[in-house]
Amino acid sequence: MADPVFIGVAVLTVGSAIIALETRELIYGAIALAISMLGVAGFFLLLDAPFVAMFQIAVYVGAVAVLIIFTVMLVRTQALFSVKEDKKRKGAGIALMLIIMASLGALLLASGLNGQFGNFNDSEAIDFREIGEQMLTYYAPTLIIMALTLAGSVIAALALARREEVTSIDGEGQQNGRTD
Amino acid sequence: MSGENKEQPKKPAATPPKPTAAKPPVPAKPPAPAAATAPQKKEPEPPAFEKGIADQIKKRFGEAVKVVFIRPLRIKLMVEPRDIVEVATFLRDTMGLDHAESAGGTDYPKDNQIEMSYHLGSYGREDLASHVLSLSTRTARDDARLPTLINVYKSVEYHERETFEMLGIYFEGHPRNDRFLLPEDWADIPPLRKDFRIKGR
Amino acid sequence: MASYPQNFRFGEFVGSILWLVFWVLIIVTLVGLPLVFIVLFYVPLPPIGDEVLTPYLFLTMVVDPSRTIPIVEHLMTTDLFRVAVFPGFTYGALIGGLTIFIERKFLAKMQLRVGPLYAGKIEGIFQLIADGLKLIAKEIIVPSGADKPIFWAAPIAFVSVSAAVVTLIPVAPGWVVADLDVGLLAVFAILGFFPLIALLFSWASNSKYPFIGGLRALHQMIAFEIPFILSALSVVILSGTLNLTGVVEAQLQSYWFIFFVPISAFVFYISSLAELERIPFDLPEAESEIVAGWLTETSGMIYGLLQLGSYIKTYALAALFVVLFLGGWAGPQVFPQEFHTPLVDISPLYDPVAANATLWFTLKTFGMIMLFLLPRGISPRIRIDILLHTGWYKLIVLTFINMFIALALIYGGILGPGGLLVR
Amino acid sequence: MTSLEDKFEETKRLGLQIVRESEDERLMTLSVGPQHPGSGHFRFTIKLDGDYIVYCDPDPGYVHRGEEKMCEYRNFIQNIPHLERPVIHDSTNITYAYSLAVEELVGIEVPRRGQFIRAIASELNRQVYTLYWLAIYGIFLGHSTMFMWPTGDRELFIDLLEALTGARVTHAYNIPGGVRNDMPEGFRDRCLRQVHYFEKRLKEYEDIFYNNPLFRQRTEQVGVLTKDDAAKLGVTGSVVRASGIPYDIRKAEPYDIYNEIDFKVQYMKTGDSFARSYTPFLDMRESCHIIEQLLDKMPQSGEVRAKLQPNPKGPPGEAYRRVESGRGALGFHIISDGTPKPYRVKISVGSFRNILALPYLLVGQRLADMPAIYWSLNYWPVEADR
Amino acid sequence: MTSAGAIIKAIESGSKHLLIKRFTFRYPEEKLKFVGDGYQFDPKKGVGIAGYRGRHILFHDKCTGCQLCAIACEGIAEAIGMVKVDEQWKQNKKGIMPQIDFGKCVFCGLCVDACPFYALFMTNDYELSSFTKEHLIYTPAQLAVKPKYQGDVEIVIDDRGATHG
Amino acid sequence: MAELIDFIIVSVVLVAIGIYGLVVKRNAIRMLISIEIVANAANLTLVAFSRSLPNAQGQVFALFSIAIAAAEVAVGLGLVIVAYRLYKEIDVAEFRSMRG
Repeated sequence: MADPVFIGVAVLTVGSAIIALETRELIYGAIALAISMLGVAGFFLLLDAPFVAMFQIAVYVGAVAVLIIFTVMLVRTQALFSVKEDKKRKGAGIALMLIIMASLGALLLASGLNGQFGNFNDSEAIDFREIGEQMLTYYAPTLIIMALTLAGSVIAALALARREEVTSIDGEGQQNGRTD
Repeated sequence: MSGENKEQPKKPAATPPKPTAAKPPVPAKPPAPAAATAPQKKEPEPPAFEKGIADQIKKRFGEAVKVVFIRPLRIKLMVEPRDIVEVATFLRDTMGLDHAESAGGTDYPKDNQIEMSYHLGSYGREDLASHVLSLSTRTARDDARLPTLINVYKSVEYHERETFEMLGIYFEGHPRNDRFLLPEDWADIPPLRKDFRIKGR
Repeated sequence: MASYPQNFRFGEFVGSILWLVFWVLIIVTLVGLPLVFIVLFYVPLPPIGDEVLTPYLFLTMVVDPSRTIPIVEHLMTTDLFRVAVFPGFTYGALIGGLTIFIERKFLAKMQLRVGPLYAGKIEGIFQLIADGLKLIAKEIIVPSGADKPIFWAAPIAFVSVSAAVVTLIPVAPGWVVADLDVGLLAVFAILGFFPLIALLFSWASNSKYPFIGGLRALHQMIAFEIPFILSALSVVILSGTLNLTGVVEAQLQSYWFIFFVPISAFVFYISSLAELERIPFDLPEAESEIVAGWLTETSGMIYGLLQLGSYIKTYALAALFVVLFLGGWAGPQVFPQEFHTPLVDISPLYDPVAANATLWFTLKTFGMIMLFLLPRGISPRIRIDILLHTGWYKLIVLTFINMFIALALIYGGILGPGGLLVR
Repeated sequence: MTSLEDKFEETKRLGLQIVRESEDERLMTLSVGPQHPGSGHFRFTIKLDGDYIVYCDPDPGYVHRGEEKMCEYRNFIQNIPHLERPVIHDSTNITYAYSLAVEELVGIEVPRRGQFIRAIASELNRQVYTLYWLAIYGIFLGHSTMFMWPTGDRELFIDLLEALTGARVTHAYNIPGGVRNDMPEGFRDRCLRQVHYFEKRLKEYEDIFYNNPLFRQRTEQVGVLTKDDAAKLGVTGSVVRASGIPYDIRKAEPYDIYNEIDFKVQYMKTGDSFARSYTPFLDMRESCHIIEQLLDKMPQSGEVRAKLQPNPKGPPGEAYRRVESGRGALGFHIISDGTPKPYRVKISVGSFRNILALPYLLVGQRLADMPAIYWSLNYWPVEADR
Repeated sequence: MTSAGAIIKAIESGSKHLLIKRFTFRYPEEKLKFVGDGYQFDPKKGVGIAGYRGRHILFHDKCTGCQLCAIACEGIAEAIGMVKVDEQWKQNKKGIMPQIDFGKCVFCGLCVDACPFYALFMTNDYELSSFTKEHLIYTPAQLAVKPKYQGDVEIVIDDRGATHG
Repeated sequence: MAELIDFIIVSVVLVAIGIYGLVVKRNAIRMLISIEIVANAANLTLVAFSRSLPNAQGQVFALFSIAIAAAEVAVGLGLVIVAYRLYKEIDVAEFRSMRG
């Protein structure tokens, strides 16, 4: 636990995740989400998975955050600022969160995962070529289904967001096309 | 261009300079035939083509249309406000005068009237291309109202709006009788009326 | 017509200046000098060789050229030097600044003008410095209703993200800040930040024109990102690696990739123009339609930072083109192996290979930058629907064609391991 | 929305309902106002649905100075210097029409050499205006070279006019009765050399601008004004010639010397932005030929100005004379009551007539087409406001 | 591929100019040469003599103080006012001469046309800027000074393009 | 050097935060953000285990998961836009007529 980089990234990730949910303005929430995703990408780098990390940055910051921010901008500010949540519900939520944390944490500590796999330095990092190999051999059908799913969802999003009167490609359409 | 038209252009250069041609050195006091009198009497024999057009209109409307003058390439008609839409429609549909070049008013406080004149031209008829027909009408100064010609000539839309605010003629049926060129906070009388004076003049 | 007050006395004027000088001297001797001495003699610096450096010692060594060499040598091995100076920010910013000057002179020539003329005696070479000083001196106006945190942060983010792209570019063998295995992917991941910044900044400006400009920037960058990535993909296929140094080395072993995949290079060039928002793709800043696009509300140094960022970006993309298609630092050796200067021997610093590589790399990069500048002189702005159509339909098809060419080259045994054209 | 009537009805509906009463939140109102770099001293509000313009409301008047009213306070000669203020880039032509009208009222004839010099000055000034217009058209479409080149070549024509008239832009050269001064020595050779040089330059313009496929993409099939609509809307000048109506005052109603000059009226049939931008270019080429002819046929010596008393007055009456200016027909309707000052001066300018087409052409187009359409209408805000 | 050809033609047309001499003329160092000494008017013939219309020059020995220039300017710019001068001239009994406010003058030259005695002409001098508006009012004494304007740059048009000087 | 358990703990915290957001927030966009946080926590666990056992399948799954998350956000935001257009509101409790 003495790794300052790890602690820094962890604080960044968790802190901005909390900010993403609790900040008053939704646009800051979206930015905080992007920063949180960057933190997760930092974890991936710490875990010697640079390929996944870059993918994470490209998709989450380049696409998901842009999408969310774009939607927030489309929605009128009046609707964004109406905070309608009751105290009781919030308290219950915090309690639930703490219970999940405590129980899962206890479970983890008791499960024997702690220290079992030792330090990461013992084992070799996985080369991203291996990922590519697996994707194109064993997981090839999955990849195709994935691609179809993506295409379907993009078309669905396009169909959802388009207006009837406007016939040509519109803003949201281009937006959603980004997601692959 | 038709043969008739090719002859027309030379006329304006030939006819107006009559007075000066007689006495070039002293143009200040030309007692010569035309200068002092009204223009319509200046030319006893108007050019044939223009006369034909005027006669055609005269034949259709009779006394409702008064021909003020006929000069080479220029005709001026005077009608009553109630007839103007009808005359304009006739001019557009039958005579082929398909657009208005200009429309503007003149204030005549002596007669207590405002004259509104539309200068009509033609893109469609080649023999009329060089002619300008001025369709005028007069309305009272105090309650200046005229029927709009916007449904006959689309091209008068802005000219009428301008005239509304410059001379205060309300055009009945015009979609927007409101501020156009003048500042938004203009609160004086319409500026092109003669009783509006520029400061210091 | 000099205007001065009527009760002006020259004696009083001199007296006041002397009084001022007196007080400045007092304060300097009592406060300034002790502070300077403490700093000079008691602040430790990292050791060079076997002695602990203090600022005073450092100064003495800097004065003596022969003793400066080890300090410089030590500095050049540090990460700070790499990030801040040579392959990193300063190098990029310098080339960016030169780009601005070249752009202005080049366009001026093409348009029968003279361009910058008066700042600096020769052809206005100090115009950039003058403009920078002017921008710094100007007031920064934040529009009312603007989202201040984003408004202030976005220009800085823009510059730092541009600089982050620069860090991934290998300039010479070994001279790269971050030599990642997934270098090319990292470049595209970082380029993905720009639409976000443009969108956020345009939203934060609280004005309609920037917002339309931001949306246009977003659409344009996203429409051209896919052909951008795909055109680089054919290079990856040919070289078999994502590492940019590896890409260059693969080209050193065979020939420049532009000869194999010219269509990809063309698509990459077009997409770079779009990514850089240069004419004919400067729709986000189309001044006759939307004032200045997403830069409308910028003023002073905010504008300066955004411009600096965009020119660093220009350098980065030109350099990326050079790395991917033009063989990086490949070029004949022009520097001699040994290099002796009469006064000071700088041979420990002299690396003929790196110097040669840097020279060729910089030359090629400038050639590419000139190509990026050329359309501005000869082309009008394109319309957004034509642009999107080009991006989504035409360029993607072109890249696929070239990807198949690249695959054919690999599987036909012409390139790749043991290929015909591999030296 | 296809026909003019439909567009007219739609504009009227939107103008009366949406603008005043309810704001549809889908629409974004964009003010292309007087400070906008793409408007000049002119403002129009457009409403955008996505990228499409659904409504446009022009609002001129930012540089209205009441030239017509001012004319009523000055005598016929004193009107000249201030009448060219509305359109200083084409100042010879506006005073040309005024001089023609006053000559008709007062009843004098211009000497033959004076007519030629007038026509030369008018053609040169039309070149100056068209080059300026072309420069702005270039920069509106983001083509900075096309801004610099015409601006530079315009400077040569301005130098020529300066040698002829003594001032760079506000010439005050035409005067009722002729021109103020004779041609200077060597002007003829200089003018011919310049015209030949300029004809060569026009080819380069065509290479870099008009034949550029990107420019064509931006302007072809954009803002199409059909022949019928052009006639109905009464647009003039290059706008109407681009729509297929070969109407040019120089041909239709030749003033002064133009009936002796052999030239063709340049027109195109498509009526889109490209045609509207290309017709002035063809006009420039034709203008070069006209200047050459004028220099050829000009009498070598003679009077250039008819004698006129310093305070001329004509009989009561009215005159309406037109010339072809850079923006189309420019007419002066002068009513005189027999005093040395005009009773009423009505200036009918091409800009004011052309801008009427703007709302009809913009509706249904993209935002990016706005500058391409707006400036192709050959509009000069100051002239329209007068 | 006509469009590709057109683009190549455009590139060629643009880059050709990289070699052509520049057109810009460096104003304060170089000045343009004008036709003649300035706009003059010959009242006998009733025709002007071509020349640049810069600031005026007043010949005190010819001015009669007839005010015709001021009357001509009245409706145009109101820039000319008649002021009393201390000088004694035979032809100028009233001792008044024009004083011109160049902050108002529009340089139309109609005052020169109005002068029947060859007293008021215009010169090539157009560099009239000053820090205050008052300095733009030129008294008769200032108007009598002949300006020192030296312009020697001419436009040269040759095969390689147009250049200044 | 951090160990496997540290990454898992961070992941657990993220999951808890995400679930809290899902439970408490009624704003549709915030709910999407919560879902993204949970998905990321899952990805983190996957990659951590993949690094720990050395096994590439964890990373492959993480990549799939990222792509799916992007698709899901696209559809989700499309729904939000439609709902906003219908109800002028992005509070899920206000989407009354969605029942049945």
